[in-house]
Amino acid sequence: MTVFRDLSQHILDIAENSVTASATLLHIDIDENPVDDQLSIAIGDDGRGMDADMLRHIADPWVTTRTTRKVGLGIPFLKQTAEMCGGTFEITSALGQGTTTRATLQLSHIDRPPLGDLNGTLLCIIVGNPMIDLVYQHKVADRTFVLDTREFREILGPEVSLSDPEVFAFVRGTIGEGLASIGSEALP
Amino acid sequence: MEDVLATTDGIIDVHGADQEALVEILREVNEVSGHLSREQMQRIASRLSLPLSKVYSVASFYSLISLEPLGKHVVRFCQDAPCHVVGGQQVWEALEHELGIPFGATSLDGEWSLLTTSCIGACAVGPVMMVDSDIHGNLDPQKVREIIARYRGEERSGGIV
Amino acid sequence: MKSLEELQKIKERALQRRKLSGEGSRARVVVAMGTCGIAAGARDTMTAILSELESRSITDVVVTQTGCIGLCEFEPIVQIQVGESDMVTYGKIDVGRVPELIDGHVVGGVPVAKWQVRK
Amino acid sequence: MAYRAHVIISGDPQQAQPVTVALLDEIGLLGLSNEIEVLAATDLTVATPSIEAIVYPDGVHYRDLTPDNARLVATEHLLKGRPVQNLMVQEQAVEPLDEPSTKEVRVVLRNVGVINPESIDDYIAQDGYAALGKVLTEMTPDGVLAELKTSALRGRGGAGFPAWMKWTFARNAPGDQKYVVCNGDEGDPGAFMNRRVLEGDPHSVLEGMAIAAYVIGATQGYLYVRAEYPIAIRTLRVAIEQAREYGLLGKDIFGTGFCFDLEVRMGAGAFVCGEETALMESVQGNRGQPRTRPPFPATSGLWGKPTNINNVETYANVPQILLNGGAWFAAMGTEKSKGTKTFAIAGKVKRTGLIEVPLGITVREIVYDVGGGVLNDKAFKAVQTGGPLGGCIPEKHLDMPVDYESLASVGSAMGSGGFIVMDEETCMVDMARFFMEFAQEESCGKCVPCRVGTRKMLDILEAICAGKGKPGDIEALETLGRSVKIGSLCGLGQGAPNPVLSMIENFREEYEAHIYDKRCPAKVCRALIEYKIDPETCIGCTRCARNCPVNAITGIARQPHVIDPEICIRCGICAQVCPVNAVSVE
Repeated sequence: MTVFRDLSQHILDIAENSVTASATLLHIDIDENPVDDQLSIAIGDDGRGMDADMLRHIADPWVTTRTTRKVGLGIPFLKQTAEMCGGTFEITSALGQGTTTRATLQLSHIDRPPLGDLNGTLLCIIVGNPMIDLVYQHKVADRTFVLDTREFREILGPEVSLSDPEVFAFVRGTIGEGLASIGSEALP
Repeated sequence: MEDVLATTDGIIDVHGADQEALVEILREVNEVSGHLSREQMQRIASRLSLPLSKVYSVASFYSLISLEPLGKHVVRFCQDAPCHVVGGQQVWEALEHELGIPFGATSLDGEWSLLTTSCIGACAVGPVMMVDSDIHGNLDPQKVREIIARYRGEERSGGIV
Repeated sequence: MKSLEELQKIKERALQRRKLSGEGSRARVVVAMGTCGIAAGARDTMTAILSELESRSITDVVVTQTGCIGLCEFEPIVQIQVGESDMVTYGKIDVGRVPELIDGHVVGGVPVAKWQVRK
Repeated sequence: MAYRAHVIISGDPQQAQPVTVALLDEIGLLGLSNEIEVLAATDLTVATPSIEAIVYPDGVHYRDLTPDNARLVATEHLLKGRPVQNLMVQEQAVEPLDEPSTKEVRVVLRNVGVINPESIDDYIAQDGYAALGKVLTEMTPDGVLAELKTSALRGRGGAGFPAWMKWTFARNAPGDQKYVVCNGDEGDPGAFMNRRVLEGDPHSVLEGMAIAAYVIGATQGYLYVRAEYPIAIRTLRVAIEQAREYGLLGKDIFGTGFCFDLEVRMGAGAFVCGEETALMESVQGNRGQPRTRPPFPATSGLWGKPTNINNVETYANVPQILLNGGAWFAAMGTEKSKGTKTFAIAGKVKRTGLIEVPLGITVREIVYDVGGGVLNDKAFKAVQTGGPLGGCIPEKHLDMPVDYESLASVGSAMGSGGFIVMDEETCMVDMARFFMEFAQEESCGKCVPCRVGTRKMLDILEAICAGKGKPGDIEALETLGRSVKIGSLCGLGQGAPNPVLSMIENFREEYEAHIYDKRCPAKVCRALIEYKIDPETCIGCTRCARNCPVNAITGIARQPHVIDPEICIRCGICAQVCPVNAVSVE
């Protein structure tokens, strides 16, 4: 069991990489597929991206672009968890076009951490990074829930920030209802 | 299925959804619904942010927590030395004979589960067994037949015999 | 179901409040969300901060994130800056300590020394 | 409110509970609830294992009560005033519920069966919480430690570690938060003293823990009780609630600023959780697997904080030691093992039940004077002390004093006080197999020597009992036993081989008879015995044939019958039902 207790902490950590890569649009796709018994997670951004050489070593914990400490653990942790649960891990990236991180896990694997507090993760991404838009799609079998913060920004305009208490409560409620409506394992 | 998970959620709320309460939660869920199903374990794992393997490893460690459904009546015969010394063996055989199932099994009609328990502290009146939560002491093959009949009788006439 | 119309009404109310008090953002709260922070529970700290502000209906505080600032040992880390005074860095702010921190520094304006971390 | 009559019900609480409930219900139906008070006092030694009650002031003593006839007593006697004759104990004089035999001295058990366990007033009337008051208002922690050192009280859980030393380690260990834990797991088969103390006098344990908390500087305590003791748990929760109401638990106790609160935590069926570090793992929500030591719990226990863990009986002694002084306690017992110890006598003895005797009493005195001698006056063979991790004491050690050192010197152990008497009809190989099966089943699996070693030893013992023993088995058991003892992390692994090693040492010839002669001297091991019908005495009544569960007996009516050894499962029913004792066992 790695240092993260649920998968939504992994997702938040990978999303932070996109923030540092000064992305403006973030895609998060989750698919809980009981038929194929597979849970797939994809996080794509339009950030700086990486060159081929960097891409080759990115899964090495000692490789990081940050200056504040000598290790980059986010990606290796997700890779370890995915492969520990009979799944796969893959990163594709190109300079200037952004990066996409894909992980799959066996849905019913006994060691698979739960999705956990997905609502909290999405809120932190949305509210904590006003300059980034998030398109979130979550499928459970044949039911889907989509959230696109661009719709919110259109209505709110530049004057009202997403961390305004009433807006925050609205977003939390929307995510909660969405997750419950598709019957996701994640906590509403 | 929904209400089983609802009761599980209720118990988690009482004890708090953190890892320290795992043993208490598992014991109480097992007590309320007779056994611990995979769905209930997954719900507990999800609420406590734990992988299913951790919940399964703790649940399978403790003997009072059953991972399979048990019979309507659960007989737990004390298999420890003090009861053994005063004739536990004959009572053991009488139970298997009377219920028609070996120890550790549940009858096909789901009526009876015949399990063992370690010492329940009633050695002064050994051999001892528990049927559901009632304790019966000073057992011998004859008394076993009477007690089982009473519980069976209870079924047919629906009242206390 | 939450609807976009509802969001529209919330916007108007927020703008209305803005005109009344004419407040810009009075304070900034930054939560360190590096790998080490997340592992130490920074996500729950941040949602707790947002809920605390919501319950006190404080609307003039901006809550944002930052990456790892190198103080991994003190995670979860929260930095608070009120008005023009300098930024104060706090360590080990778990969900339990959020109410007192918000009450003390954000509402009361007085930094809570006992959790302060020398940066 | 003035009651016109009191009914005191006694007997094993787990059996007495349904009777009490039925009686109270009936009294309610009859509208007598405010006239008749029902007290459930737990009885000590259950000489006649029935549920008894005495109605005061009439002094009428009932026995063999069941939920149904208890209702009859309520309507006939309590309402109409006509005692129910056929339920009354014949002699009119009211003899006390339990008469402690001369050798017994009750310290921990003094209130059990005397006070109503669910009334804190009853406990206070027996100068309960006076010790806590004295400690908090007049004594310093060091003063309490000095008193405890004078008393030389040793841990009653089985290890016998001096209590004052354990408390001193926890007191000196640095830590902002410390814990006091009571070990009420009592998984030892044959041990039920903790149950009776928790059910009969819970406050003595709470008071002892509060004193320990004051000494080591803890504010939170946990009572870990096994789930197989539902009544003890309920009684404890009532006691804690009442103690809080009286301000004896919680904040600012006795106005001294000392705060201490308690929570009950339940086990879930794992003997190994009686081991202190496994217990802590269980409280923290994990598998009950012991931790490596050091660090010891006193420095790093629950959630890594300094923790003091003692047995129920150890804590229950503390209040009286502080009230009567350490010297009073040290006056009892032997030079190294001071004070009294509870023992649960079970097995082939006339008077089974719970006793409390000064340490240093001899085995013979316990078996014959207090225990009333071997059942049906059969020949004494041995006593198992220390439960599945202890050893057996044969006849030649009957006059040995019972204390920590002496028991250890003969390869046995004090344990929590289990005392199982075995007579000539007990087979020492079968018993060893039985204890090994228990230890193997309860092994938590963490250490390979214990997990695999106990399995190997059990296989050998089962083979011997099944008549498949082979030369070298005894030596194999001895070498395996030593490696399991050395290689195991906790008391379970270190103790599991003790029973078989001590039985080999004292009854080697029985093992040899099983292996070489394929004979079970005590006629217990099924594969090694044969049931035969003596043609002379058999009168051909066919009763044995009719009762045989596997139809192994053939014969025509009024002709001698024959048992087919191939089919016979040696259950012994034919011998039981034969009117002329024609069935013999070789």
